Amino acid sequence: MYLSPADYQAIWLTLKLCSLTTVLLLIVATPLAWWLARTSSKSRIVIQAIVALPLVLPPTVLGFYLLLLLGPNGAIGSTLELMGFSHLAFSFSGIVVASVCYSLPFAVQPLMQSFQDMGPLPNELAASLGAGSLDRFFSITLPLCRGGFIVAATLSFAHTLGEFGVILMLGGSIPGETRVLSILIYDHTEAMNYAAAHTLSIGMLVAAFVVLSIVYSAQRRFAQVVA
Amino acid sequence: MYLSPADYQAIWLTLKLCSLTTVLLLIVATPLAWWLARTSSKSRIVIQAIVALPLVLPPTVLGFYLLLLLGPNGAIGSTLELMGFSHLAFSFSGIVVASVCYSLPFAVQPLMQSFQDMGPLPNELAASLGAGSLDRFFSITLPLCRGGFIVAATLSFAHTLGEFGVILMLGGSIPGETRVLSILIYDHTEAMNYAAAHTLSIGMLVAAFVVLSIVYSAQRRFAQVVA
Amino acid sequence: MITLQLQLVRQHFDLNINTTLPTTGITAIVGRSGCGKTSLLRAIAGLEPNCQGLIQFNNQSWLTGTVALPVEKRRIGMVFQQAFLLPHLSTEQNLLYGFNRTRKQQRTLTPELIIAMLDLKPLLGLKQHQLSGGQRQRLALGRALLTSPQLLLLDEPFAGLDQQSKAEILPFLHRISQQTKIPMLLVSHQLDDIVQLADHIVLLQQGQLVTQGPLQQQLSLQAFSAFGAMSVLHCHTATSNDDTLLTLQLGKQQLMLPYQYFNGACRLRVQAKDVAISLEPLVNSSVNNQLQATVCGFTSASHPAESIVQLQVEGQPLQALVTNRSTERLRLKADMTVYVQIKAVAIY
Amino acid sequence: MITLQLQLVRQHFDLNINTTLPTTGITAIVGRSGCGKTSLLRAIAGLEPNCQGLIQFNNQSWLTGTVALPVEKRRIGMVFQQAFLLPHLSTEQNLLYGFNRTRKQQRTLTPELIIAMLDLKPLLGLKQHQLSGGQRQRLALGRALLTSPQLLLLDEPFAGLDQQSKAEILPFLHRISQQTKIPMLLVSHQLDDIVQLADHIVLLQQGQLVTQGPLQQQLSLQAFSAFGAMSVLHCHTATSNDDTLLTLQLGKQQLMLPYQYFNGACRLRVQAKDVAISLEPLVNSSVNNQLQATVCGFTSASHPAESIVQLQVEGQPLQALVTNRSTERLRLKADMTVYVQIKAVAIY
Amino acid sequence: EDKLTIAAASDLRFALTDIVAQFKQQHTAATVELVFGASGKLSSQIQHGAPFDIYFSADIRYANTLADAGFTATVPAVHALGRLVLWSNTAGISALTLSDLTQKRFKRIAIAQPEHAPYGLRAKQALIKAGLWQQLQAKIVYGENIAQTAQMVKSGAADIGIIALSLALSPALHDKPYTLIDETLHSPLEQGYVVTLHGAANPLSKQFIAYLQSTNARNIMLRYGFTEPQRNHEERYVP
Ligand SMILES: Nc1ncnc2c1ncn2[C@@H]1O[C@H](COP(=O)(O)OP(=O)(O)OP(=O)(O)O)[C@@H](O)[C@H]1O
Ligand SMILES: Nc1ncnc2c1ncn2[C@@H]1O[C@H](COP(=O)(O)OP(=O)(O)OP(=O)(O)O)[C@@H](O)[C@H]1O
Ligand code: MOO
Ligand SMILES: [Mg+2]
Ligand SMILES: [Mg+2]
Repeated sequence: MYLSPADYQAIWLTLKLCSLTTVLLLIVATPLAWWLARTSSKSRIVIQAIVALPLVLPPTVLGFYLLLLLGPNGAIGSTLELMGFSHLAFSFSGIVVASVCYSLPFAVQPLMQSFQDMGPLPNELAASLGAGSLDRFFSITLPLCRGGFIVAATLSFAHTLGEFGVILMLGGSIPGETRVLSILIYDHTEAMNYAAAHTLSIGMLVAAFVVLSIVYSAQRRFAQVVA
Repeated sequence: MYLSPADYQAIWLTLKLCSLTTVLLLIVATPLAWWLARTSSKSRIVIQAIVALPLVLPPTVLGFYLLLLLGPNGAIGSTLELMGFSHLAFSFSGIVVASVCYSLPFAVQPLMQSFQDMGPLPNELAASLGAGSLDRFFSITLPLCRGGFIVAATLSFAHTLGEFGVILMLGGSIPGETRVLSILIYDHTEAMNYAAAHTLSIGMLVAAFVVLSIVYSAQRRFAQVVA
Repeated sequence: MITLQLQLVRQHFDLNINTTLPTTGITAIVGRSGCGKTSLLRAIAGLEPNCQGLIQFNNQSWLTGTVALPVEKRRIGMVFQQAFLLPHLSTEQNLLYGFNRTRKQQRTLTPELIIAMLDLKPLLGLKQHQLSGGQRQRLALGRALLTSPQLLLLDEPFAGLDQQSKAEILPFLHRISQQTKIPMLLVSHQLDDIVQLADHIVLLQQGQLVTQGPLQQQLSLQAFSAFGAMSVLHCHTATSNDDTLLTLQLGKQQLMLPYQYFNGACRLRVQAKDVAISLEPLVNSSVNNQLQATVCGFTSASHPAESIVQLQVEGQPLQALVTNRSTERLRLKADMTVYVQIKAVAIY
Repeated sequence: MITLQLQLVRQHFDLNINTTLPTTGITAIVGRSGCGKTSLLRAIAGLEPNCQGLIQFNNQSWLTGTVALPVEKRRIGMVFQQAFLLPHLSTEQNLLYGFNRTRKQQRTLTPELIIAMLDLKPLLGLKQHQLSGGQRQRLALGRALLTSPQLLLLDEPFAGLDQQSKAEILPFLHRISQQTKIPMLLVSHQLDDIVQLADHIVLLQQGQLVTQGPLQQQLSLQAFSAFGAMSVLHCHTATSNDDTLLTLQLGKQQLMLPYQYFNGACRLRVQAKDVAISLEPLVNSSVNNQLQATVCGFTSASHPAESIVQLQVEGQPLQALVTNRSTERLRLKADMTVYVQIKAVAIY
Repeated sequence: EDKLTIAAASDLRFALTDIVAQFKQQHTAATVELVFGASGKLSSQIQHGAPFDIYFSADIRYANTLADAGFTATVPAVHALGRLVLWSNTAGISALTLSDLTQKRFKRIAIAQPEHAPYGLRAKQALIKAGLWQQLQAKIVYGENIAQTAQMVKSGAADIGIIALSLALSPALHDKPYTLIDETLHSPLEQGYVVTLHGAANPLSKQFIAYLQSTNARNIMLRYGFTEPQRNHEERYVP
């Protein structure tokens, strides 16, 4: 099966987008999820609902508002232009921002769940054994919630990989910049270039299956250690 | 703000699709997640990876293959036609099937996680107190994993609500049949019919926020009972 | 009768039990930490799917080969090692979970009775997180009892209890056992509790049964000396003209104890270290209880300077722990008639 | 010295402690289930964020008002009520978790020592799910000790242990306490353990402190009678010509006990029920240990037919539980000189 | 950088691809990126800052709107006319008329979304004019743009569709016959292009537009069924 340079470009772009988004998401979502899991503040419900919004909004709504916000006339886009940067619509940075918003609940939800499930005891114990809060995060929370982090990371990566509507609206299908695999496959089907669509789709299917199998068997091995 | 009859039609259709999909998903996902959480069989990894595939595949790939599969020339579509039914492409039943496939991992993952987190003890205890397996499911597993079920249901509903790519390819935007809100909003924005797009989008935003706030405050009250 | 022919194979541990346990009274299961007590209880309950062999409870077959009767069909009551309450149920719902699943005609214990006896009333209004370890344990015990089980499995049910709570529950368990005739398997590390409650004792070691039998006989075995030598004397109350002291008839002899509430048959637990021997009856001593006994023999004690004198009082075995020095000084020999002073007993 | 002025308000429970505890030796905290023992320990550890007031540990301020020193800065060792192992770490990593986080110059206990003394070697290769409750408890204890803490908080550390394991660990804890001078707060329901280990005792009731003070004095208080009256006698080993019996010097009098391994100061726990009184020294009895004592007074016992005779032996308090019948028969009165027969003691 | 980004209506998918290939033989250093979509969608994207240099619309009116809103550097120009056809992958349709669409065998009729795809709007106009619109409503499925519409028919999921002639003549579809739809049933499909503000500074914009006038390019357009516009226009380049 033959892949064109455009296909390779889209694959590379997609991996770049997904990895960057996942990393950013874990950085953003971890403290947020921790706060949500531990706080007894009333504002929790509001914040949690806001975080979960992208989950319930169709990508077209999200894409629509992000386009308005990040574009040259939007609050963020125009501010950036004033500061001498270019606006974010139809750019790689733009779809990174969109992906982070779009997949945020997919990172926050599993992390929050696993922080809650862990309960306070492990951290209390570790503190009593002299571990400071950063130490506790890395020696207790991270490994104990490894399942949660794995799920959060896979879901973030995957949800970004499967992102289509938002990028369709905000990305503009620019090769090398915003034409990710999901858009390219759509494009191939429109061009009735079924061979290319099949090749890429089957490639993604196989790759996806292999990655998922690895993740799950790793998770399983981990689960066995813990049980 | 004014909503056209077409808008109302799309809202009703979307709610119907999401509710039906969620119900079907919970029915399908519960036994699957239970098996995945409890089994020590090697095939677990493969099944888990297959279940998770829609998570990693772009909606365009899924939509493409479902179109080929459910259409009159596809394996399922042609079988249905032979049996005297019509094929599923461009029909409500078709997008229900697509939604169930598309959101399956969003129902299975949280359920499995919560079944695992529950551990065997509650069910062992209940069995020792005379509860049979069905009784245990309703009196122990369901309430103890209520968080998991709520998350699974919200995620399924939401992910179906936010479904766009698959329906774009498989649905054909038929009013009252497959033109769900996400498609309608897309059509409005691309037609630069911004007023209508805004009305629907803000409506969805507010509705989403209200629903999520209710869910999370309910979950919270539940969490307090449990803690 | 519970007939057991169990094999349970784990990575670093094999449980291998071939025995028959009585289904009357309380059978204690003792043994060091990790010897398989919990595993045995779980196997009997049906919670160990890998368990193979045979479990026959009276005329019911619970396990044949690998075909197992489901846990919920065995009608057992179980108190797990770490009192576990169902977190989504209120304290009261927890208590009644099993009761509500017990057929009306099979209910022999009522919530009112159990609540009164385990002093659960003040707990019922509380949320779970407000319960302390001991309170949870009491609740778990009550919950298991309320299924009116045909077999009660108790895995260290007193582990988290303070002495006072324990002192309130133990006699209650004893009464439950006597009145309901529910057989119980009781895992406990406290020989005190066991001697007080158990009729039968099973000793495990590394997944194997070492010895089992009626408590009174087993106690004189070397195997149990680690727990501290002791004896159990069966007697019954006698009429007395002192209403503050209880007079007990032990064969032809009498004992007087500061208890009031007993009537009928009872048992005395006498630790070997609480028994002194004299050649003549003592006068001018605060010791009330002196019994005539016959020396049967001597066995070694855990300390080389001491030995255990095996005695017979009215046909029942009694052990006394004395220093070798005293044995020599008194020139104790088999078949000698001596007087034993029993300083302390526990009566059950 | 730990100065405590604590308020901890919960929905159905208030903890209110105003006292000063010693930072030498072992301080036992006792009280009924739910009285707040665990809460007090957690408050001292810094694990109760809602706790208000003052905690002063020697010259360190741990809590002033609502400003609290973080848990990890307090250098405490804690064994939680339900031995909790970090599930993602191996047995060995669990053991060393705190040790690795202790500065080299602050390490006073080594893993080798702790492993040997708690017999942890056979556990280190095992997976966590292969550990029984008692084994976990031993590990948790070792882990806390290995932080070389300035204060050790033990919440029922022996709850899941069999007698034998306990018998191995208790003297070890005692030695740790004596050698390292790490002060310990020990919650336990077993007065046995407490008497063996504690120098100081604190009694809680419904979140309030009832009484606290040195063990020997506190034991004669009515408040502790629920645990069974007992006394502690301090003595020291004397030279003897019998190498199987230990001769102890108690003031001018001597006791002989079947122990070999003690040297120097030691304490005897004597339960009141193990003490008999006679007007003359006994002969022809297996009882070895008779001491001359003076009657100081009488207090009531838990049973109306009995009373506790308060005695002085070489200036130390000693309690004897005798029936009123005997008191009358022997015509015991204050200031009378009597002979006490001590049938059983525990030596620590 | 020698890079030209062209946004073009989906009916140009094959024609423009061929033209660009030819263009690149002359401008070997140039990179030309093609982005296809519904005309309405592309114009909306340009309004929101999409970095397209040239915009090809299937309906000149979208380009005009852009020009009026000040997003363009040139005056929109019509360069060809498009045609609607009936096409099916399954039925032999050479002799069909629009009214045959009412036949039972056509369960699903695909057209493009009238709201943002000119071919969709023209199809709707034609059906209205033919008096069939109300009757056929229940059978009609909508493609996001005309290429997706064609793909729906090609895959067989829709039994028949009203698509662009330029697509019916494309390699993917040309093996099946088509039926032209009467031009008079709808307003003309004036294919228009315009250089955007973004593309104004790009010398390749001008070169490509110049190349569009070449015979080579015109021939390619003709091959895909486009016709020359009736009224010639002047290019007014505003730098
Ligand atoms: N997390 C909590 N939130 C609210 N109340 C609690 C919590 N933990 C315990 N309590 C309540 O505080 C009181 C004291 O509990 P605590 O655990 O300190 O008792 P304890 O003396 O340790 O009992 P035990 O001997 O059973 O362990 C109890 O009445 C209990 O109901
Ligand atoms: N789930 C398990 N999987 C594998 N091995 C186990 C499991 N649970 C216990 N074991 C092992 O089986 C042996 C017996 O454990 P068990 O819990 O029956 O001991 P126990 O006698 O109840 O001890 P304790 O008095 O400490 O509760 C132990 O050596 C333990 O390591
Ligand atoms: O603008 Mo189009 O070519 O009708 O999809
Ligand atoms: Mg056990
Ligand atoms: Mg406690």
